Amino acid sequence: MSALSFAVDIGWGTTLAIKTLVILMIVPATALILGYTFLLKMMSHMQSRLGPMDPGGFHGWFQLVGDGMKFMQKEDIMPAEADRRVFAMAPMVVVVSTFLIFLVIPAGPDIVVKNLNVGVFYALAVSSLSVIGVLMAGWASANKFSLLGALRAAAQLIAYELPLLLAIVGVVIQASTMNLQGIVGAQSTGSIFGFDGLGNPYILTQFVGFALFMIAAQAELTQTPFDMPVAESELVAGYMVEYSGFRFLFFFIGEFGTAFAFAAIAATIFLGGWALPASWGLSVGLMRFVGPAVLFAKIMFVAFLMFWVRFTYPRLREDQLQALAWKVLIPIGLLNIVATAILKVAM
Amino acid sequence: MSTTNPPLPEFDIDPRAFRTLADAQMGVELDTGDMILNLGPQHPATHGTLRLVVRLDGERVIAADPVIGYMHRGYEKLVEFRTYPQITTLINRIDWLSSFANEVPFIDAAEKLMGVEAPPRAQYIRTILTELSRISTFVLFLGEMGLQVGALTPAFYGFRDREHVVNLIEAVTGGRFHPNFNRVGGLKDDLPWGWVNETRTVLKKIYDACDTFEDLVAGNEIFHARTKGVGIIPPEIGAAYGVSGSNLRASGVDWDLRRDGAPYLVYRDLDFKVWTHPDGDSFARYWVRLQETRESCRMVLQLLDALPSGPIMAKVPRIIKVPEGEVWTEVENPLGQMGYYVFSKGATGPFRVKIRSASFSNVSILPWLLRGVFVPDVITILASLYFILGDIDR
Amino acid sequence: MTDVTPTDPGEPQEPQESSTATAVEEVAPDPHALDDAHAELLARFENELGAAVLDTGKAFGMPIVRVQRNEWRRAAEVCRYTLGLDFLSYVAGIDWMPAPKEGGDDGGSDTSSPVQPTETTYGITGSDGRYQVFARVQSTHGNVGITLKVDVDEDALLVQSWVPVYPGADWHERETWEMYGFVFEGHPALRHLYLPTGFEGHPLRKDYPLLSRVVKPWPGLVDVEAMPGGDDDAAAEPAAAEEAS
Amino acid sequence: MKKPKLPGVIGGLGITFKTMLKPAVTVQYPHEREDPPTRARGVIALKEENCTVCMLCARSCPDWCIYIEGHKEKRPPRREGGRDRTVSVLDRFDIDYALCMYCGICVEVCPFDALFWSPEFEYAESNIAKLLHDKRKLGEWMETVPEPEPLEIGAEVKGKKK
Repeated sequence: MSALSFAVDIGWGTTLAIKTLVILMIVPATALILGYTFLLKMMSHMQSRLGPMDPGGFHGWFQLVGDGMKFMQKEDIMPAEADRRVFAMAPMVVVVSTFLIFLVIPAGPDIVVKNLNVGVFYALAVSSLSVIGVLMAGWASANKFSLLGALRAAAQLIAYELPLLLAIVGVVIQASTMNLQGIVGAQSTGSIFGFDGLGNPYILTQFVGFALFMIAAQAELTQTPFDMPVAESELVAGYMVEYSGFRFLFFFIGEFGTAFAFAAIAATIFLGGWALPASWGLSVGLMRFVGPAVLFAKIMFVAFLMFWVRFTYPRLREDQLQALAWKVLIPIGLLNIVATAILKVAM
Repeated sequence: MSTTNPPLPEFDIDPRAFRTLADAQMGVELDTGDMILNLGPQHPATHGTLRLVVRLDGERVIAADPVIGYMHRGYEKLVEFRTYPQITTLINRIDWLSSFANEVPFIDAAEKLMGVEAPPRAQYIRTILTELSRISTFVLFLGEMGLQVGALTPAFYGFRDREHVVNLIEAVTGGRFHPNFNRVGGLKDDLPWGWVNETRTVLKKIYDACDTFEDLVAGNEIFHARTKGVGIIPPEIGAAYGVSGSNLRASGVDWDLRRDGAPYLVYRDLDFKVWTHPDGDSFARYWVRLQETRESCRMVLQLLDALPSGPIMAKVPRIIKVPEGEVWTEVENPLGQMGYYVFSKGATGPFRVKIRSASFSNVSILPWLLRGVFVPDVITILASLYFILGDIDR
Repeated sequence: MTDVTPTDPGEPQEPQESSTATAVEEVAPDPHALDDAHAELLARFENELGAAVLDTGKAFGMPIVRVQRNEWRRAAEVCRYTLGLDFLSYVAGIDWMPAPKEGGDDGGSDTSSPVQPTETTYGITGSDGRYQVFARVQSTHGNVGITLKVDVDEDALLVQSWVPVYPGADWHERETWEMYGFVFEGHPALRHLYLPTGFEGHPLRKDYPLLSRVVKPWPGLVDVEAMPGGDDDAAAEPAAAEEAS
Repeated sequence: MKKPKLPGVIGGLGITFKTMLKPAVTVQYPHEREDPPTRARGVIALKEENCTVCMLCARSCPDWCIYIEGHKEKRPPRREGGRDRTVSVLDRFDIDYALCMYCGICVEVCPFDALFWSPEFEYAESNIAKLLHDKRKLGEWMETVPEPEPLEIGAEVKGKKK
């Protein structure tokens, strides 16, 4: 708890205040970074165009910040027959789940808001909160398109909770702990058949789990090829149709914040999180500074994979999506757990 | 993994009979009310202002009723108040993507009535420009279909590669979208310097673009899952509804007016393959248009090699008076069969012109085609039929 | 069956000045000749329908047949099921009456639009009234096609609908109904296709004015002002006046 | 050279990655310019000396967007001793570009070659009334009219008057 008290001894309350302030700033900042690098620049270069160049001078870095301000001063329209309170609450619920995920993600040896023993379990449980927010948004906007979008989103998010969890169970068995710091430690100290120069990132041994997790995360974030709820060419903007101004900004931050959160979970669990292999012998003090940078690099790599898929593939139909989840991903997930368990015992 | 469409009942048009099938299909005893959903007229999937009133049972369509007329400019009335040169400026606005191809049949009709024959060089340039506008329309379609099914990137590739072709057309005619380059008896001007070599390099780019679309979209398993078995048009029902062009060839009908119909322009001296596909589903329509783009590239190369020299305008009086008579000319436009039935009474303008546009009939099959289909498949079918609103509404 | 090529009754008033461009008709082979496939199709059609065929003609290699009013649907059935013409190209209407001059007879109001001859002439296979419905059906394999015409009684405006034979005719007939006012018996739902629901009047009829041109004065109307009080001789009438007709 | 057929799902990723590395095709308009081909129909320019107010362009314009007013004047005879010539002088020659559809019938129908095409296209206005270009403005466009470009080999070169 007193981890952050370098020179001066600050009380319990202030550390908590600092931590919440950091989290409150991180989520919009990560949404901006992710949105800018991938949605604006990478996507445009993949489509042989330049993307924003003018705003902010160098390569249009100010574009998303400008967008954010634009949304803030835009008029916040609420449809006449909308269910006012539920309509207003919906974006909050969606964004809250993003903030909660960041509580458990470790960025350094002792840089974590709350090092829960059931870290992974908590993160995934909280991430499914957004389903309720999406349903509230879809229902409250009294618009046929948003209703369709919300129902699709509900079916999809629930269907993909299972593969998400099953992908993690393999890792938990191998690391024999659910505490995220523990998993990071296990990966950095572990070794593959005696060679421990690279530690034991679970992406190597748990590759099936990693693929499963990435597919399920893509579906959780309603990104192509699973973006039926927000299918631009069918439902225009799915459950976000009736939102504008500040509330739409919440949805935007929610979307990219969750993308960053899921990338963070994937990086922590499969790529060894903030730690570099123990055999490289870096001191804890140094890791306190290098840790976040390493974590950020790994997150950007995982996010690159996610957005790369998003800008290349067409979209599946929901019945195919459900069939994929129940008939393909979940069986593979179970097999993966059985295999890991057997190997765990045999080793 | 791809679930095919439910077995469609033998052809009939009573949605009431279909309702029981939908319920039995879903095995839902409780009688849920239907939802009427308005797709359009402002909707990203309708290429313009087509409104589709759809009655849904859950996500499944029970009955679809297209409402058109938002873009109706009343061409057949306007045409009766204009002279022949003024009409060519109007009709290339019907199917504005392949606008040069609209002018050709009308000018052909006027020339037949007047007994005038455009010189061979003009015929060759007309065929080249028609095939170029076909390439530009199809390249846009290849990208656009990806967008409707969810992939953002192909649409940008489509527009990027189409830009070269549109620049070529602008270099010759002066207009990117509305060339207005045809005159009764020939063309307004000749090709600018260096145009032929420029066209050869552009055709090389289009050829590579087709390979990109082949890998990125046609080869993609998710695209297969979304389009295979979706919106199957049986050949005889397609013909009965007047569906023409690539949509009918995708249902296995080997019929192309460039080869089969009355000879027009120089298609008789070209050897080209008419591509068909047995399935008749959305994927077949995409695949056929992809092959036809490549075929058009080969045809333009043949035309460029055999381009004769000589005048581009026949001897035609300054004020065109077309003698009395009737004529019907039909051509293979990128969207399908386009035809003009021109009634002339010897004045400087036609007495009446019936404009048969391809998309009008292609879209008229929608009420039959969309029964028992999911909402996302409605968008796939709309995209695969590839209609242009100006063509539907005239 | 009188094989008549389009000759309008009586010469139009001003002699048709033979402009140099029209190739000499006689030397070239008759452009309207039917190739054998179409001729054989026309023959088969005639013996199928027998008395129902009122008149046949040909235009640029395309057979045209005018059938009796009560045989219209049977003609369609013959075409689709016996002759194998499975592709419906279109169904449309025509109003043969010449349009009345806009803005009364003072003329000269708008000389940019063509001046149609004033007396009523009918097309190749003639017509017994002002209105006619014409349609075209083709075969997707034999690449032959035929155009059928039928007269519409001016006061009853009734035509048999083709929808039971060719379902594609549904929209075409709805368009012809709203543009000309012909009622198609047997059509499932005759309602507006292009025009808004409350639209009265039938735009494609010749006597329906093109409003956009009535409202705005024609910019070509103004002429060069004569010299103020000068001795401009009457002959200096602006050359443009008679050239445009 | 049929390369081994990667499953489309993987092949697609390859394409987007390769395109990401290739330079983009965007032309950043205000800074970089891509000038239109010489024949592009951007705006119509008027050469006032050639115009004899014969009204042909105004009459044959399908959109009715050319407004002309002229009057007659006496002019000294070309050769001495000849009769005074009455000449039509142009007072007003407006083209309303809000209505014009750039079909080019007026440029073609003008018997005295007073109207020319210019590829100039940057004359957008914030107020639609300013799209009615008067005689003076149409004269200004004359400098932007390019020389007619040479024709392709095999084309029959007929005299091209400027």
